[in-house]
Amino acid sequence: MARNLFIPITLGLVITFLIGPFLIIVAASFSAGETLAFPPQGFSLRWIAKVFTVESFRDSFYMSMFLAIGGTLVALILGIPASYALSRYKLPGAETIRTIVSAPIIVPGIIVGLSLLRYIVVPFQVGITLALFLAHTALILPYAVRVVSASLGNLRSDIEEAAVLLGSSRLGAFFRVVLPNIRGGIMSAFILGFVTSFNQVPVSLFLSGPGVRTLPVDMIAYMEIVFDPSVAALSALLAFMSIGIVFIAERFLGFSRYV
Amino acid sequence: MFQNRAEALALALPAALFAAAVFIAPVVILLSDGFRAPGGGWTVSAYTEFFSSSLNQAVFLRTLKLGALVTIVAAIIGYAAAFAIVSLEPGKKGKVTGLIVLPLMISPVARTYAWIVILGRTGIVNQAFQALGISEAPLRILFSETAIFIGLLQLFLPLMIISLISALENMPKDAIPAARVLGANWFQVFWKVILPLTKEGVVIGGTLVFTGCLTAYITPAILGGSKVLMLETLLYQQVTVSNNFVAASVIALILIVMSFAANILLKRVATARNKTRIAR
Amino acid sequence: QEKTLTISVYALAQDEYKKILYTPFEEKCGCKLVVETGNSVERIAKMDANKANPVVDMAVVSMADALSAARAGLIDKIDTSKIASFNQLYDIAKDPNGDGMSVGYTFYATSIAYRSDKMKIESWADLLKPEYAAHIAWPNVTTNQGPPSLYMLGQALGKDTPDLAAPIEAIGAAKDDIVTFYEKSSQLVQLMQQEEIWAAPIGRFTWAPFTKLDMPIAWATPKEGQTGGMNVMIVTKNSKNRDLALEFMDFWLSADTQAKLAEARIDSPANSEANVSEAAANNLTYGEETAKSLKLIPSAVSIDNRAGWLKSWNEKVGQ
Amino acid sequence: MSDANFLTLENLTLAYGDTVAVKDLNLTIGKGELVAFLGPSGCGKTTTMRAIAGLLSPASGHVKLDGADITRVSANKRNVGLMFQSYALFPHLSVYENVAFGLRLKKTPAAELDKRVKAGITSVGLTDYADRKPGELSGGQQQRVALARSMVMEPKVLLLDEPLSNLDARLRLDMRSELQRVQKETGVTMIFVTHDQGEALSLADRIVVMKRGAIEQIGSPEDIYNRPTSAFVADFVGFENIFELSDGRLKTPKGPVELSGPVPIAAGLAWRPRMVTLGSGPFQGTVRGASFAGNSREYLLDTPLGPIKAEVDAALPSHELGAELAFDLPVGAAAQLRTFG
Amino acid sequence: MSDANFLTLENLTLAYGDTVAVKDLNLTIGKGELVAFLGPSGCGKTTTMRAIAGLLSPASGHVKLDGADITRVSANKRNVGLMFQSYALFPHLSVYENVAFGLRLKKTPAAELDKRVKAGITSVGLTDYADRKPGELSGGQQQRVALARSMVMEPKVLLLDEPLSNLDARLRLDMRSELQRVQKETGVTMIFVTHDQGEALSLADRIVVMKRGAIEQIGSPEDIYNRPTSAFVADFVGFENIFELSDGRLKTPKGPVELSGPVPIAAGLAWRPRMVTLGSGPFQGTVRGASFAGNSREYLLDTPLGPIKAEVDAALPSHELGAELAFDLPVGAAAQLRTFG
Ligand SMILES: Nc1ncnc2c1ncn2[C@@H]1O[C@H](COP(=O)(O)OP(=O)(O)OP(=O)(O)O)[C@@H](O)[C@H]1O
Ligand SMILES: Nc1ncnc2c1ncn2[C@@H]1O[C@H](COP(=O)(O)OP(=O)(O)OP(=O)(O)O)[C@@H](O)[C@H]1O
Ligand SMILES: [Mg+2]
Ligand SMILES: [Mg+2]
Repeated sequence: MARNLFIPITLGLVITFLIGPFLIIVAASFSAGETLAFPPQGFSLRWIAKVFTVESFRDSFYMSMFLAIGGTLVALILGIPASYALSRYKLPGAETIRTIVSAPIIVPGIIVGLSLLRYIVVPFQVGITLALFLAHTALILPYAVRVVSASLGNLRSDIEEAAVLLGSSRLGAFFRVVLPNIRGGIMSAFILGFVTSFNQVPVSLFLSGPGVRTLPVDMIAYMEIVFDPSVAALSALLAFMSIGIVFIAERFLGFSRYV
Repeated sequence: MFQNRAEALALALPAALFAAAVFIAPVVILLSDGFRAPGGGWTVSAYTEFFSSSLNQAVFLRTLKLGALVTIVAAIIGYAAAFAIVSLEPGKKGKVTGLIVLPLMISPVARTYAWIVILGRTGIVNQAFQALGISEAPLRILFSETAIFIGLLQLFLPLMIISLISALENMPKDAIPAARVLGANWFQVFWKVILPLTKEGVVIGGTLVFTGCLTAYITPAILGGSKVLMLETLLYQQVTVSNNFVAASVIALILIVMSFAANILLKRVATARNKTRIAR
Repeated sequence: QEKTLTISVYALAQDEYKKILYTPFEEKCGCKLVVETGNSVERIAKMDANKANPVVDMAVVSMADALSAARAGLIDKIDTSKIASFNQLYDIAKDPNGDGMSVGYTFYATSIAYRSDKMKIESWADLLKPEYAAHIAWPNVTTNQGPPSLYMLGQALGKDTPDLAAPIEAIGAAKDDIVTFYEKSSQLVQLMQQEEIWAAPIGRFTWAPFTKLDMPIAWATPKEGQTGGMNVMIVTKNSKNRDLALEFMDFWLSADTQAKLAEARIDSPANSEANVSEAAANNLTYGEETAKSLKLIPSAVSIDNRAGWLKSWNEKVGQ
Repeated sequence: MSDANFLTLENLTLAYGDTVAVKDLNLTIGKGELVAFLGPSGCGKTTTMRAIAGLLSPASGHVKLDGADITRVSANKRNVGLMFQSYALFPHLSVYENVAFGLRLKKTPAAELDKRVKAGITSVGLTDYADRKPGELSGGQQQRVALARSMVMEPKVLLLDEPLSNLDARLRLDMRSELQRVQKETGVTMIFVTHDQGEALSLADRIVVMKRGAIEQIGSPEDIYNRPTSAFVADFVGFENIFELSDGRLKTPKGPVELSGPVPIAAGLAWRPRMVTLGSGPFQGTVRGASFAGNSREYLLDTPLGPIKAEVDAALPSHELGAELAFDLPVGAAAQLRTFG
Repeated sequence: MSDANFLTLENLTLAYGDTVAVKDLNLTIGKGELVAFLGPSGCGKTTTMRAIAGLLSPASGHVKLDGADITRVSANKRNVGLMFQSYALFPHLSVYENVAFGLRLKKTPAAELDKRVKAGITSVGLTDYADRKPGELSGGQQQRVALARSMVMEPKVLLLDEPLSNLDARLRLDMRSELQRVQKETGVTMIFVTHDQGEALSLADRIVVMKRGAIEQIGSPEDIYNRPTSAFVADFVGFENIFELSDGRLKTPKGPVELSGPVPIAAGLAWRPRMVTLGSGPFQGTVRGASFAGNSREYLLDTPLGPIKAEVDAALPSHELGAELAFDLPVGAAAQLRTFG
């Protein structure tokens, strides 16, 4: 039937489009050639091996992971309650609050980096790492609030009342019946937040300091002059790692007891 | 159960205060530079000046056009994909979502290089076109607006899909069947039921994509061969070449206003169909 | 308490720098080296923001950026008497901007890499020949190679005004033919390999990868000569570790360090006594003669005209 | 095709994944007929309706409407209305817009649309609530919005899944006459699910009794209520005293029992409590329970035939628990069951 | 406090924003009592239940339970169970886990929990469905899960909002006895909303009739059904022939009419169709409509008093449309209304 074909065809096309470049990257990671090419020229693991020998990538990788995971978690911790309040209560000024927390996505990153440097880091003598962390958290916050709101908005609220009547506290009801039903939203927020932070370049440009660099900034610097397949290899490794993280997050948010 | 205002504020304020303190305050201070008159006082002359240049006008319009185009196409494809994903069984759903997420982790620079391979004169696309007899000579896709469009779409489509998945997931189960039996074709079901019920998702997704397009720098620069100026390019030039942060803040505010307007417009579009129109 | 020196450098090749420069220096001075990386504009912006309470003691930037930092009052005169190897430097490196506020530590040539089987390059203007234009990439004006290449094109066209009006005009006229105006030199290898382009003006420091391609690619020596750039060292105003910074600069400029950096194919030496193997020299811009022959745009010209170049470039090319 | 087989279900099998909900169902409904679906919870009533509406494609079999095979016609082109058991109101639309939804899609001229929507809203008594969103309505009000929404469309076939279950008796009566009025005016073919005996009796031309995804009996309301043909239907429509027959005698836990009078040839006999003669007769029982139900009193008797339920007029004198009573199961009044089990 | 005022609602006013749904309501319910809320759709039954459960804080007034003022006690600490009209099942949990939800929170030992949950599921006839998610159940099955979920908790007060509306008559009877069994075993105080007269009559100790957010009458089922004290209640419980009295005479559209026999002092009189004597009496009417309803036949008569509805045993010979019939409205049978309007 038409409907049954719709799903595989749509997904096939979309995934091909999205994954196509990724496949080129993966192919290049295993190629023996000096540039990206398709089909790849020969097979070798040297580019993958090279990734692990670049020392500066390692430090900035840890920094980026810390920012992406830590920032996303803090943003979710701040953002989920906010989206809950925004979608469940009739709050005066709800629109204002929504605008404030969503603002960070619409400001060009380079401006964010510069203004934080000038008006937070310098006057308050805030350490660069902390500043980066604050900036990344603020950048992820809109995803946390908006994406989670999107799921909450369609979730009927009587199930929460039912949970409370069955003896759950408000908080308990949230964890037991709201969270499992908005898992998709939280996962989405997590993914979007993580990726945004992990790929963030412009903000981090200005908020890098002596000894503190993020991986994408490092990669861009590296690619400024040479683009050998080691960058492709690094990208591919990161992508696979991200799948792992998504998988872990899914588990973590999965409440497997209930499913 | 949801009547307690203090409770609601207690939940919402931490996030709002956080964003206001570490984000909005410094950005607003920086942006206010664009309104400072040289001798003290305030002025919008920087803005009138910006828009008096025909180059800037053209860049502004082009940026707007490309952003809108990518956003609209992303929304259309995004809905189809998200809808398809949501109707998969749970196990598959996770795997397909994983595939959608995968490309997000690739550095935008690396991705544009991959597009060079794909779209180049000897690239896969041209080979396919020639093999299929669609074109005889290799087409010049690379270093054009088309290339930028493709690159941006691939860059931001996942954001749209992911935002929509979460909105679609909790849609009331019978809403679509109800619209179907009331005579709505799929287009109408989408426009009158799915869109308004997933408003939040498409607004966030649309804003992400649109803003992403406005502030993308590397993809237009590389895939467009720097022949196609965008606002963000001008902003970067002001910062990295001219060191003119005031001019940069002017462009930044224009970009912010554009994003904000897009956000409002998206909300409007998603709600427009549902105004109660009771003839009294 | 261990002394700490904070330096600000380009992001490239940090692993090698660490091995050749940072770690040996730390051992020598018994101090700790903290390294900030980034491109020169951002780093200067940060220095500007922190000027009341400087974080960075010493930085390496481009010649022109050094001049603008000097004009902005961010840096101090360098007490060259404390740099033992100063006198071994090529003359052009000793005080590139003529204000005593910077010392060159490396330079590079910019010329044209081209497919010798497809074309013949004798002049910068050859790139714009109708039969070639559709096969070249030209550096965008915002890149480091942009203005020098335009400068040389201007010389080739015989109209070398500082505003670069003529060469920009010429590029603008050929803009539809020219394949791309590149942002990142790294993409050129890819384009060359895919035969999207046959030629492009590049800095010598990106030359190595081209030689590894399975193609006849040559380094042009146009009749107008080569252009290029120089990177310099500067010392932050109000730095609390002035002496340590000078000690570090001396170490970096020493013939030994410079030779090692050259052998690692990172920086061309500015120290005339640094001896380099032929293989390494081939990949770098080596030797006093070369150094003297490079036609560099004076920093002042560059700074004063940057905004103007950008504006006319945008109008002619970006439309 | 004639009006007699306006809507035909042929060998319809419906499944959710691997769960078969309806198996090999055949049914023919005439134009303008009012048919009630009756059956225990989970027997497949809703499922069948979804298939008629086109929301569920059959695993096998066909749906034919007005002479055309519509099995593969999509839901929006069938001109079949469905009121959902769960209402399925659009949460983002006001009552007015919910009701207007289908008409707007049909591009009904504004004036006519407004007239019909308002008439629809008024007919379900929600005039004052036109601007509310569904979330701000009581359960019964929501149900009425759903009813109005499906009725204003005037489809060829109107499927109503428990349309009145959340309404009070009074309102239910009003809605019933409203349905009858609409039916008379538009001649729409209507299938409805109801659990209310009165509703089925007073509205339906025919009743279809379903059991575990199959049809058990089809007949007029009188047939179904007075002449159930199987023990299942008898039990379902409120016969309490149901016995299997063997060799013309009732099978009881304590052995076969002879009835007074000639016994028909059937698999079983069934009596409603009301059909049991109390106070006289060949049998004897002890009152074990008694309950009052408005106009009548119901007694539970312990008898040699097993427990017997009898109902008598409330006006008659009542019996104490433990009292010994004579009673009869008159053969003439009994429903004759063709199948038992 | 005594068991007689176990649950007290004092001057309760409930509002949704500016919409006042319940106004100044007073009600006292004894321990172990089974009370039915009756009233037209939208009169505030659900709203009142939500307030008792603690889901809605009153605009003013108090809720007292077991001697303590619980107006400000949060819903999860009240030990009040509520079965939602909309079921409110947890979509992500299986039937088993839905039912077990509350017990898990109470840290019920595993073995006991399993026993109680299984017993609960079995009692509503869903043994085979324990592993399904709510989305894979029919409407009636979902309703039963909701019922089981609220019952296994054995709260102090159990509020059931239309618990059986989506069940067939047969199952409804079973569920009714199940409710009675639970009530007897645990002595729980129960308030339920129903639109089914039989349900209210057979289950309730007392019935509370509500009208637009206020209580109209409280009484035993017999009181409510036989002795409504207002025209509203009379109409609501199925009296069809309701007349205002003035000076001992019936007010009719065609002027006052004298009744045979002494007339009591009241604001009005009302007769059920069944109370109308057909075939003899001082009045005359023409048959305008007739309908069959199982055991009885209902006639609509055109009379000088206005339209009159009369019901007679189906066993009696039937009358044709247009026939002229004598009838009487016996004063002795009439319900005497204290208020009219
Ligand atoms: N969330 C709400 N916002 C505004 N008004 C509401 C809301 N919920 C209910 N109401 C209104 O309050 C009144 C009482 O509603 P309630 O749900 O208590 O009625 P009910 O007696 O349960 O009716 P039903 O039998 O139809 O379920 C109704 O008029 C209804 O429209
Ligand atoms: N989405 C589903 N997935 C799996 N099984 C389902 C689904 N929906 C319904 N069923 C099953 O199919 C059978 C028929 O369901 P249906 O909804 O047709 O019953 P129904 O006759 O309408 O019952 P009710 O009177 O309770 O509404 C039931 O046993 C039910 O559990
Ligand atoms: Mg059903
Ligand atoms: Mg209700």
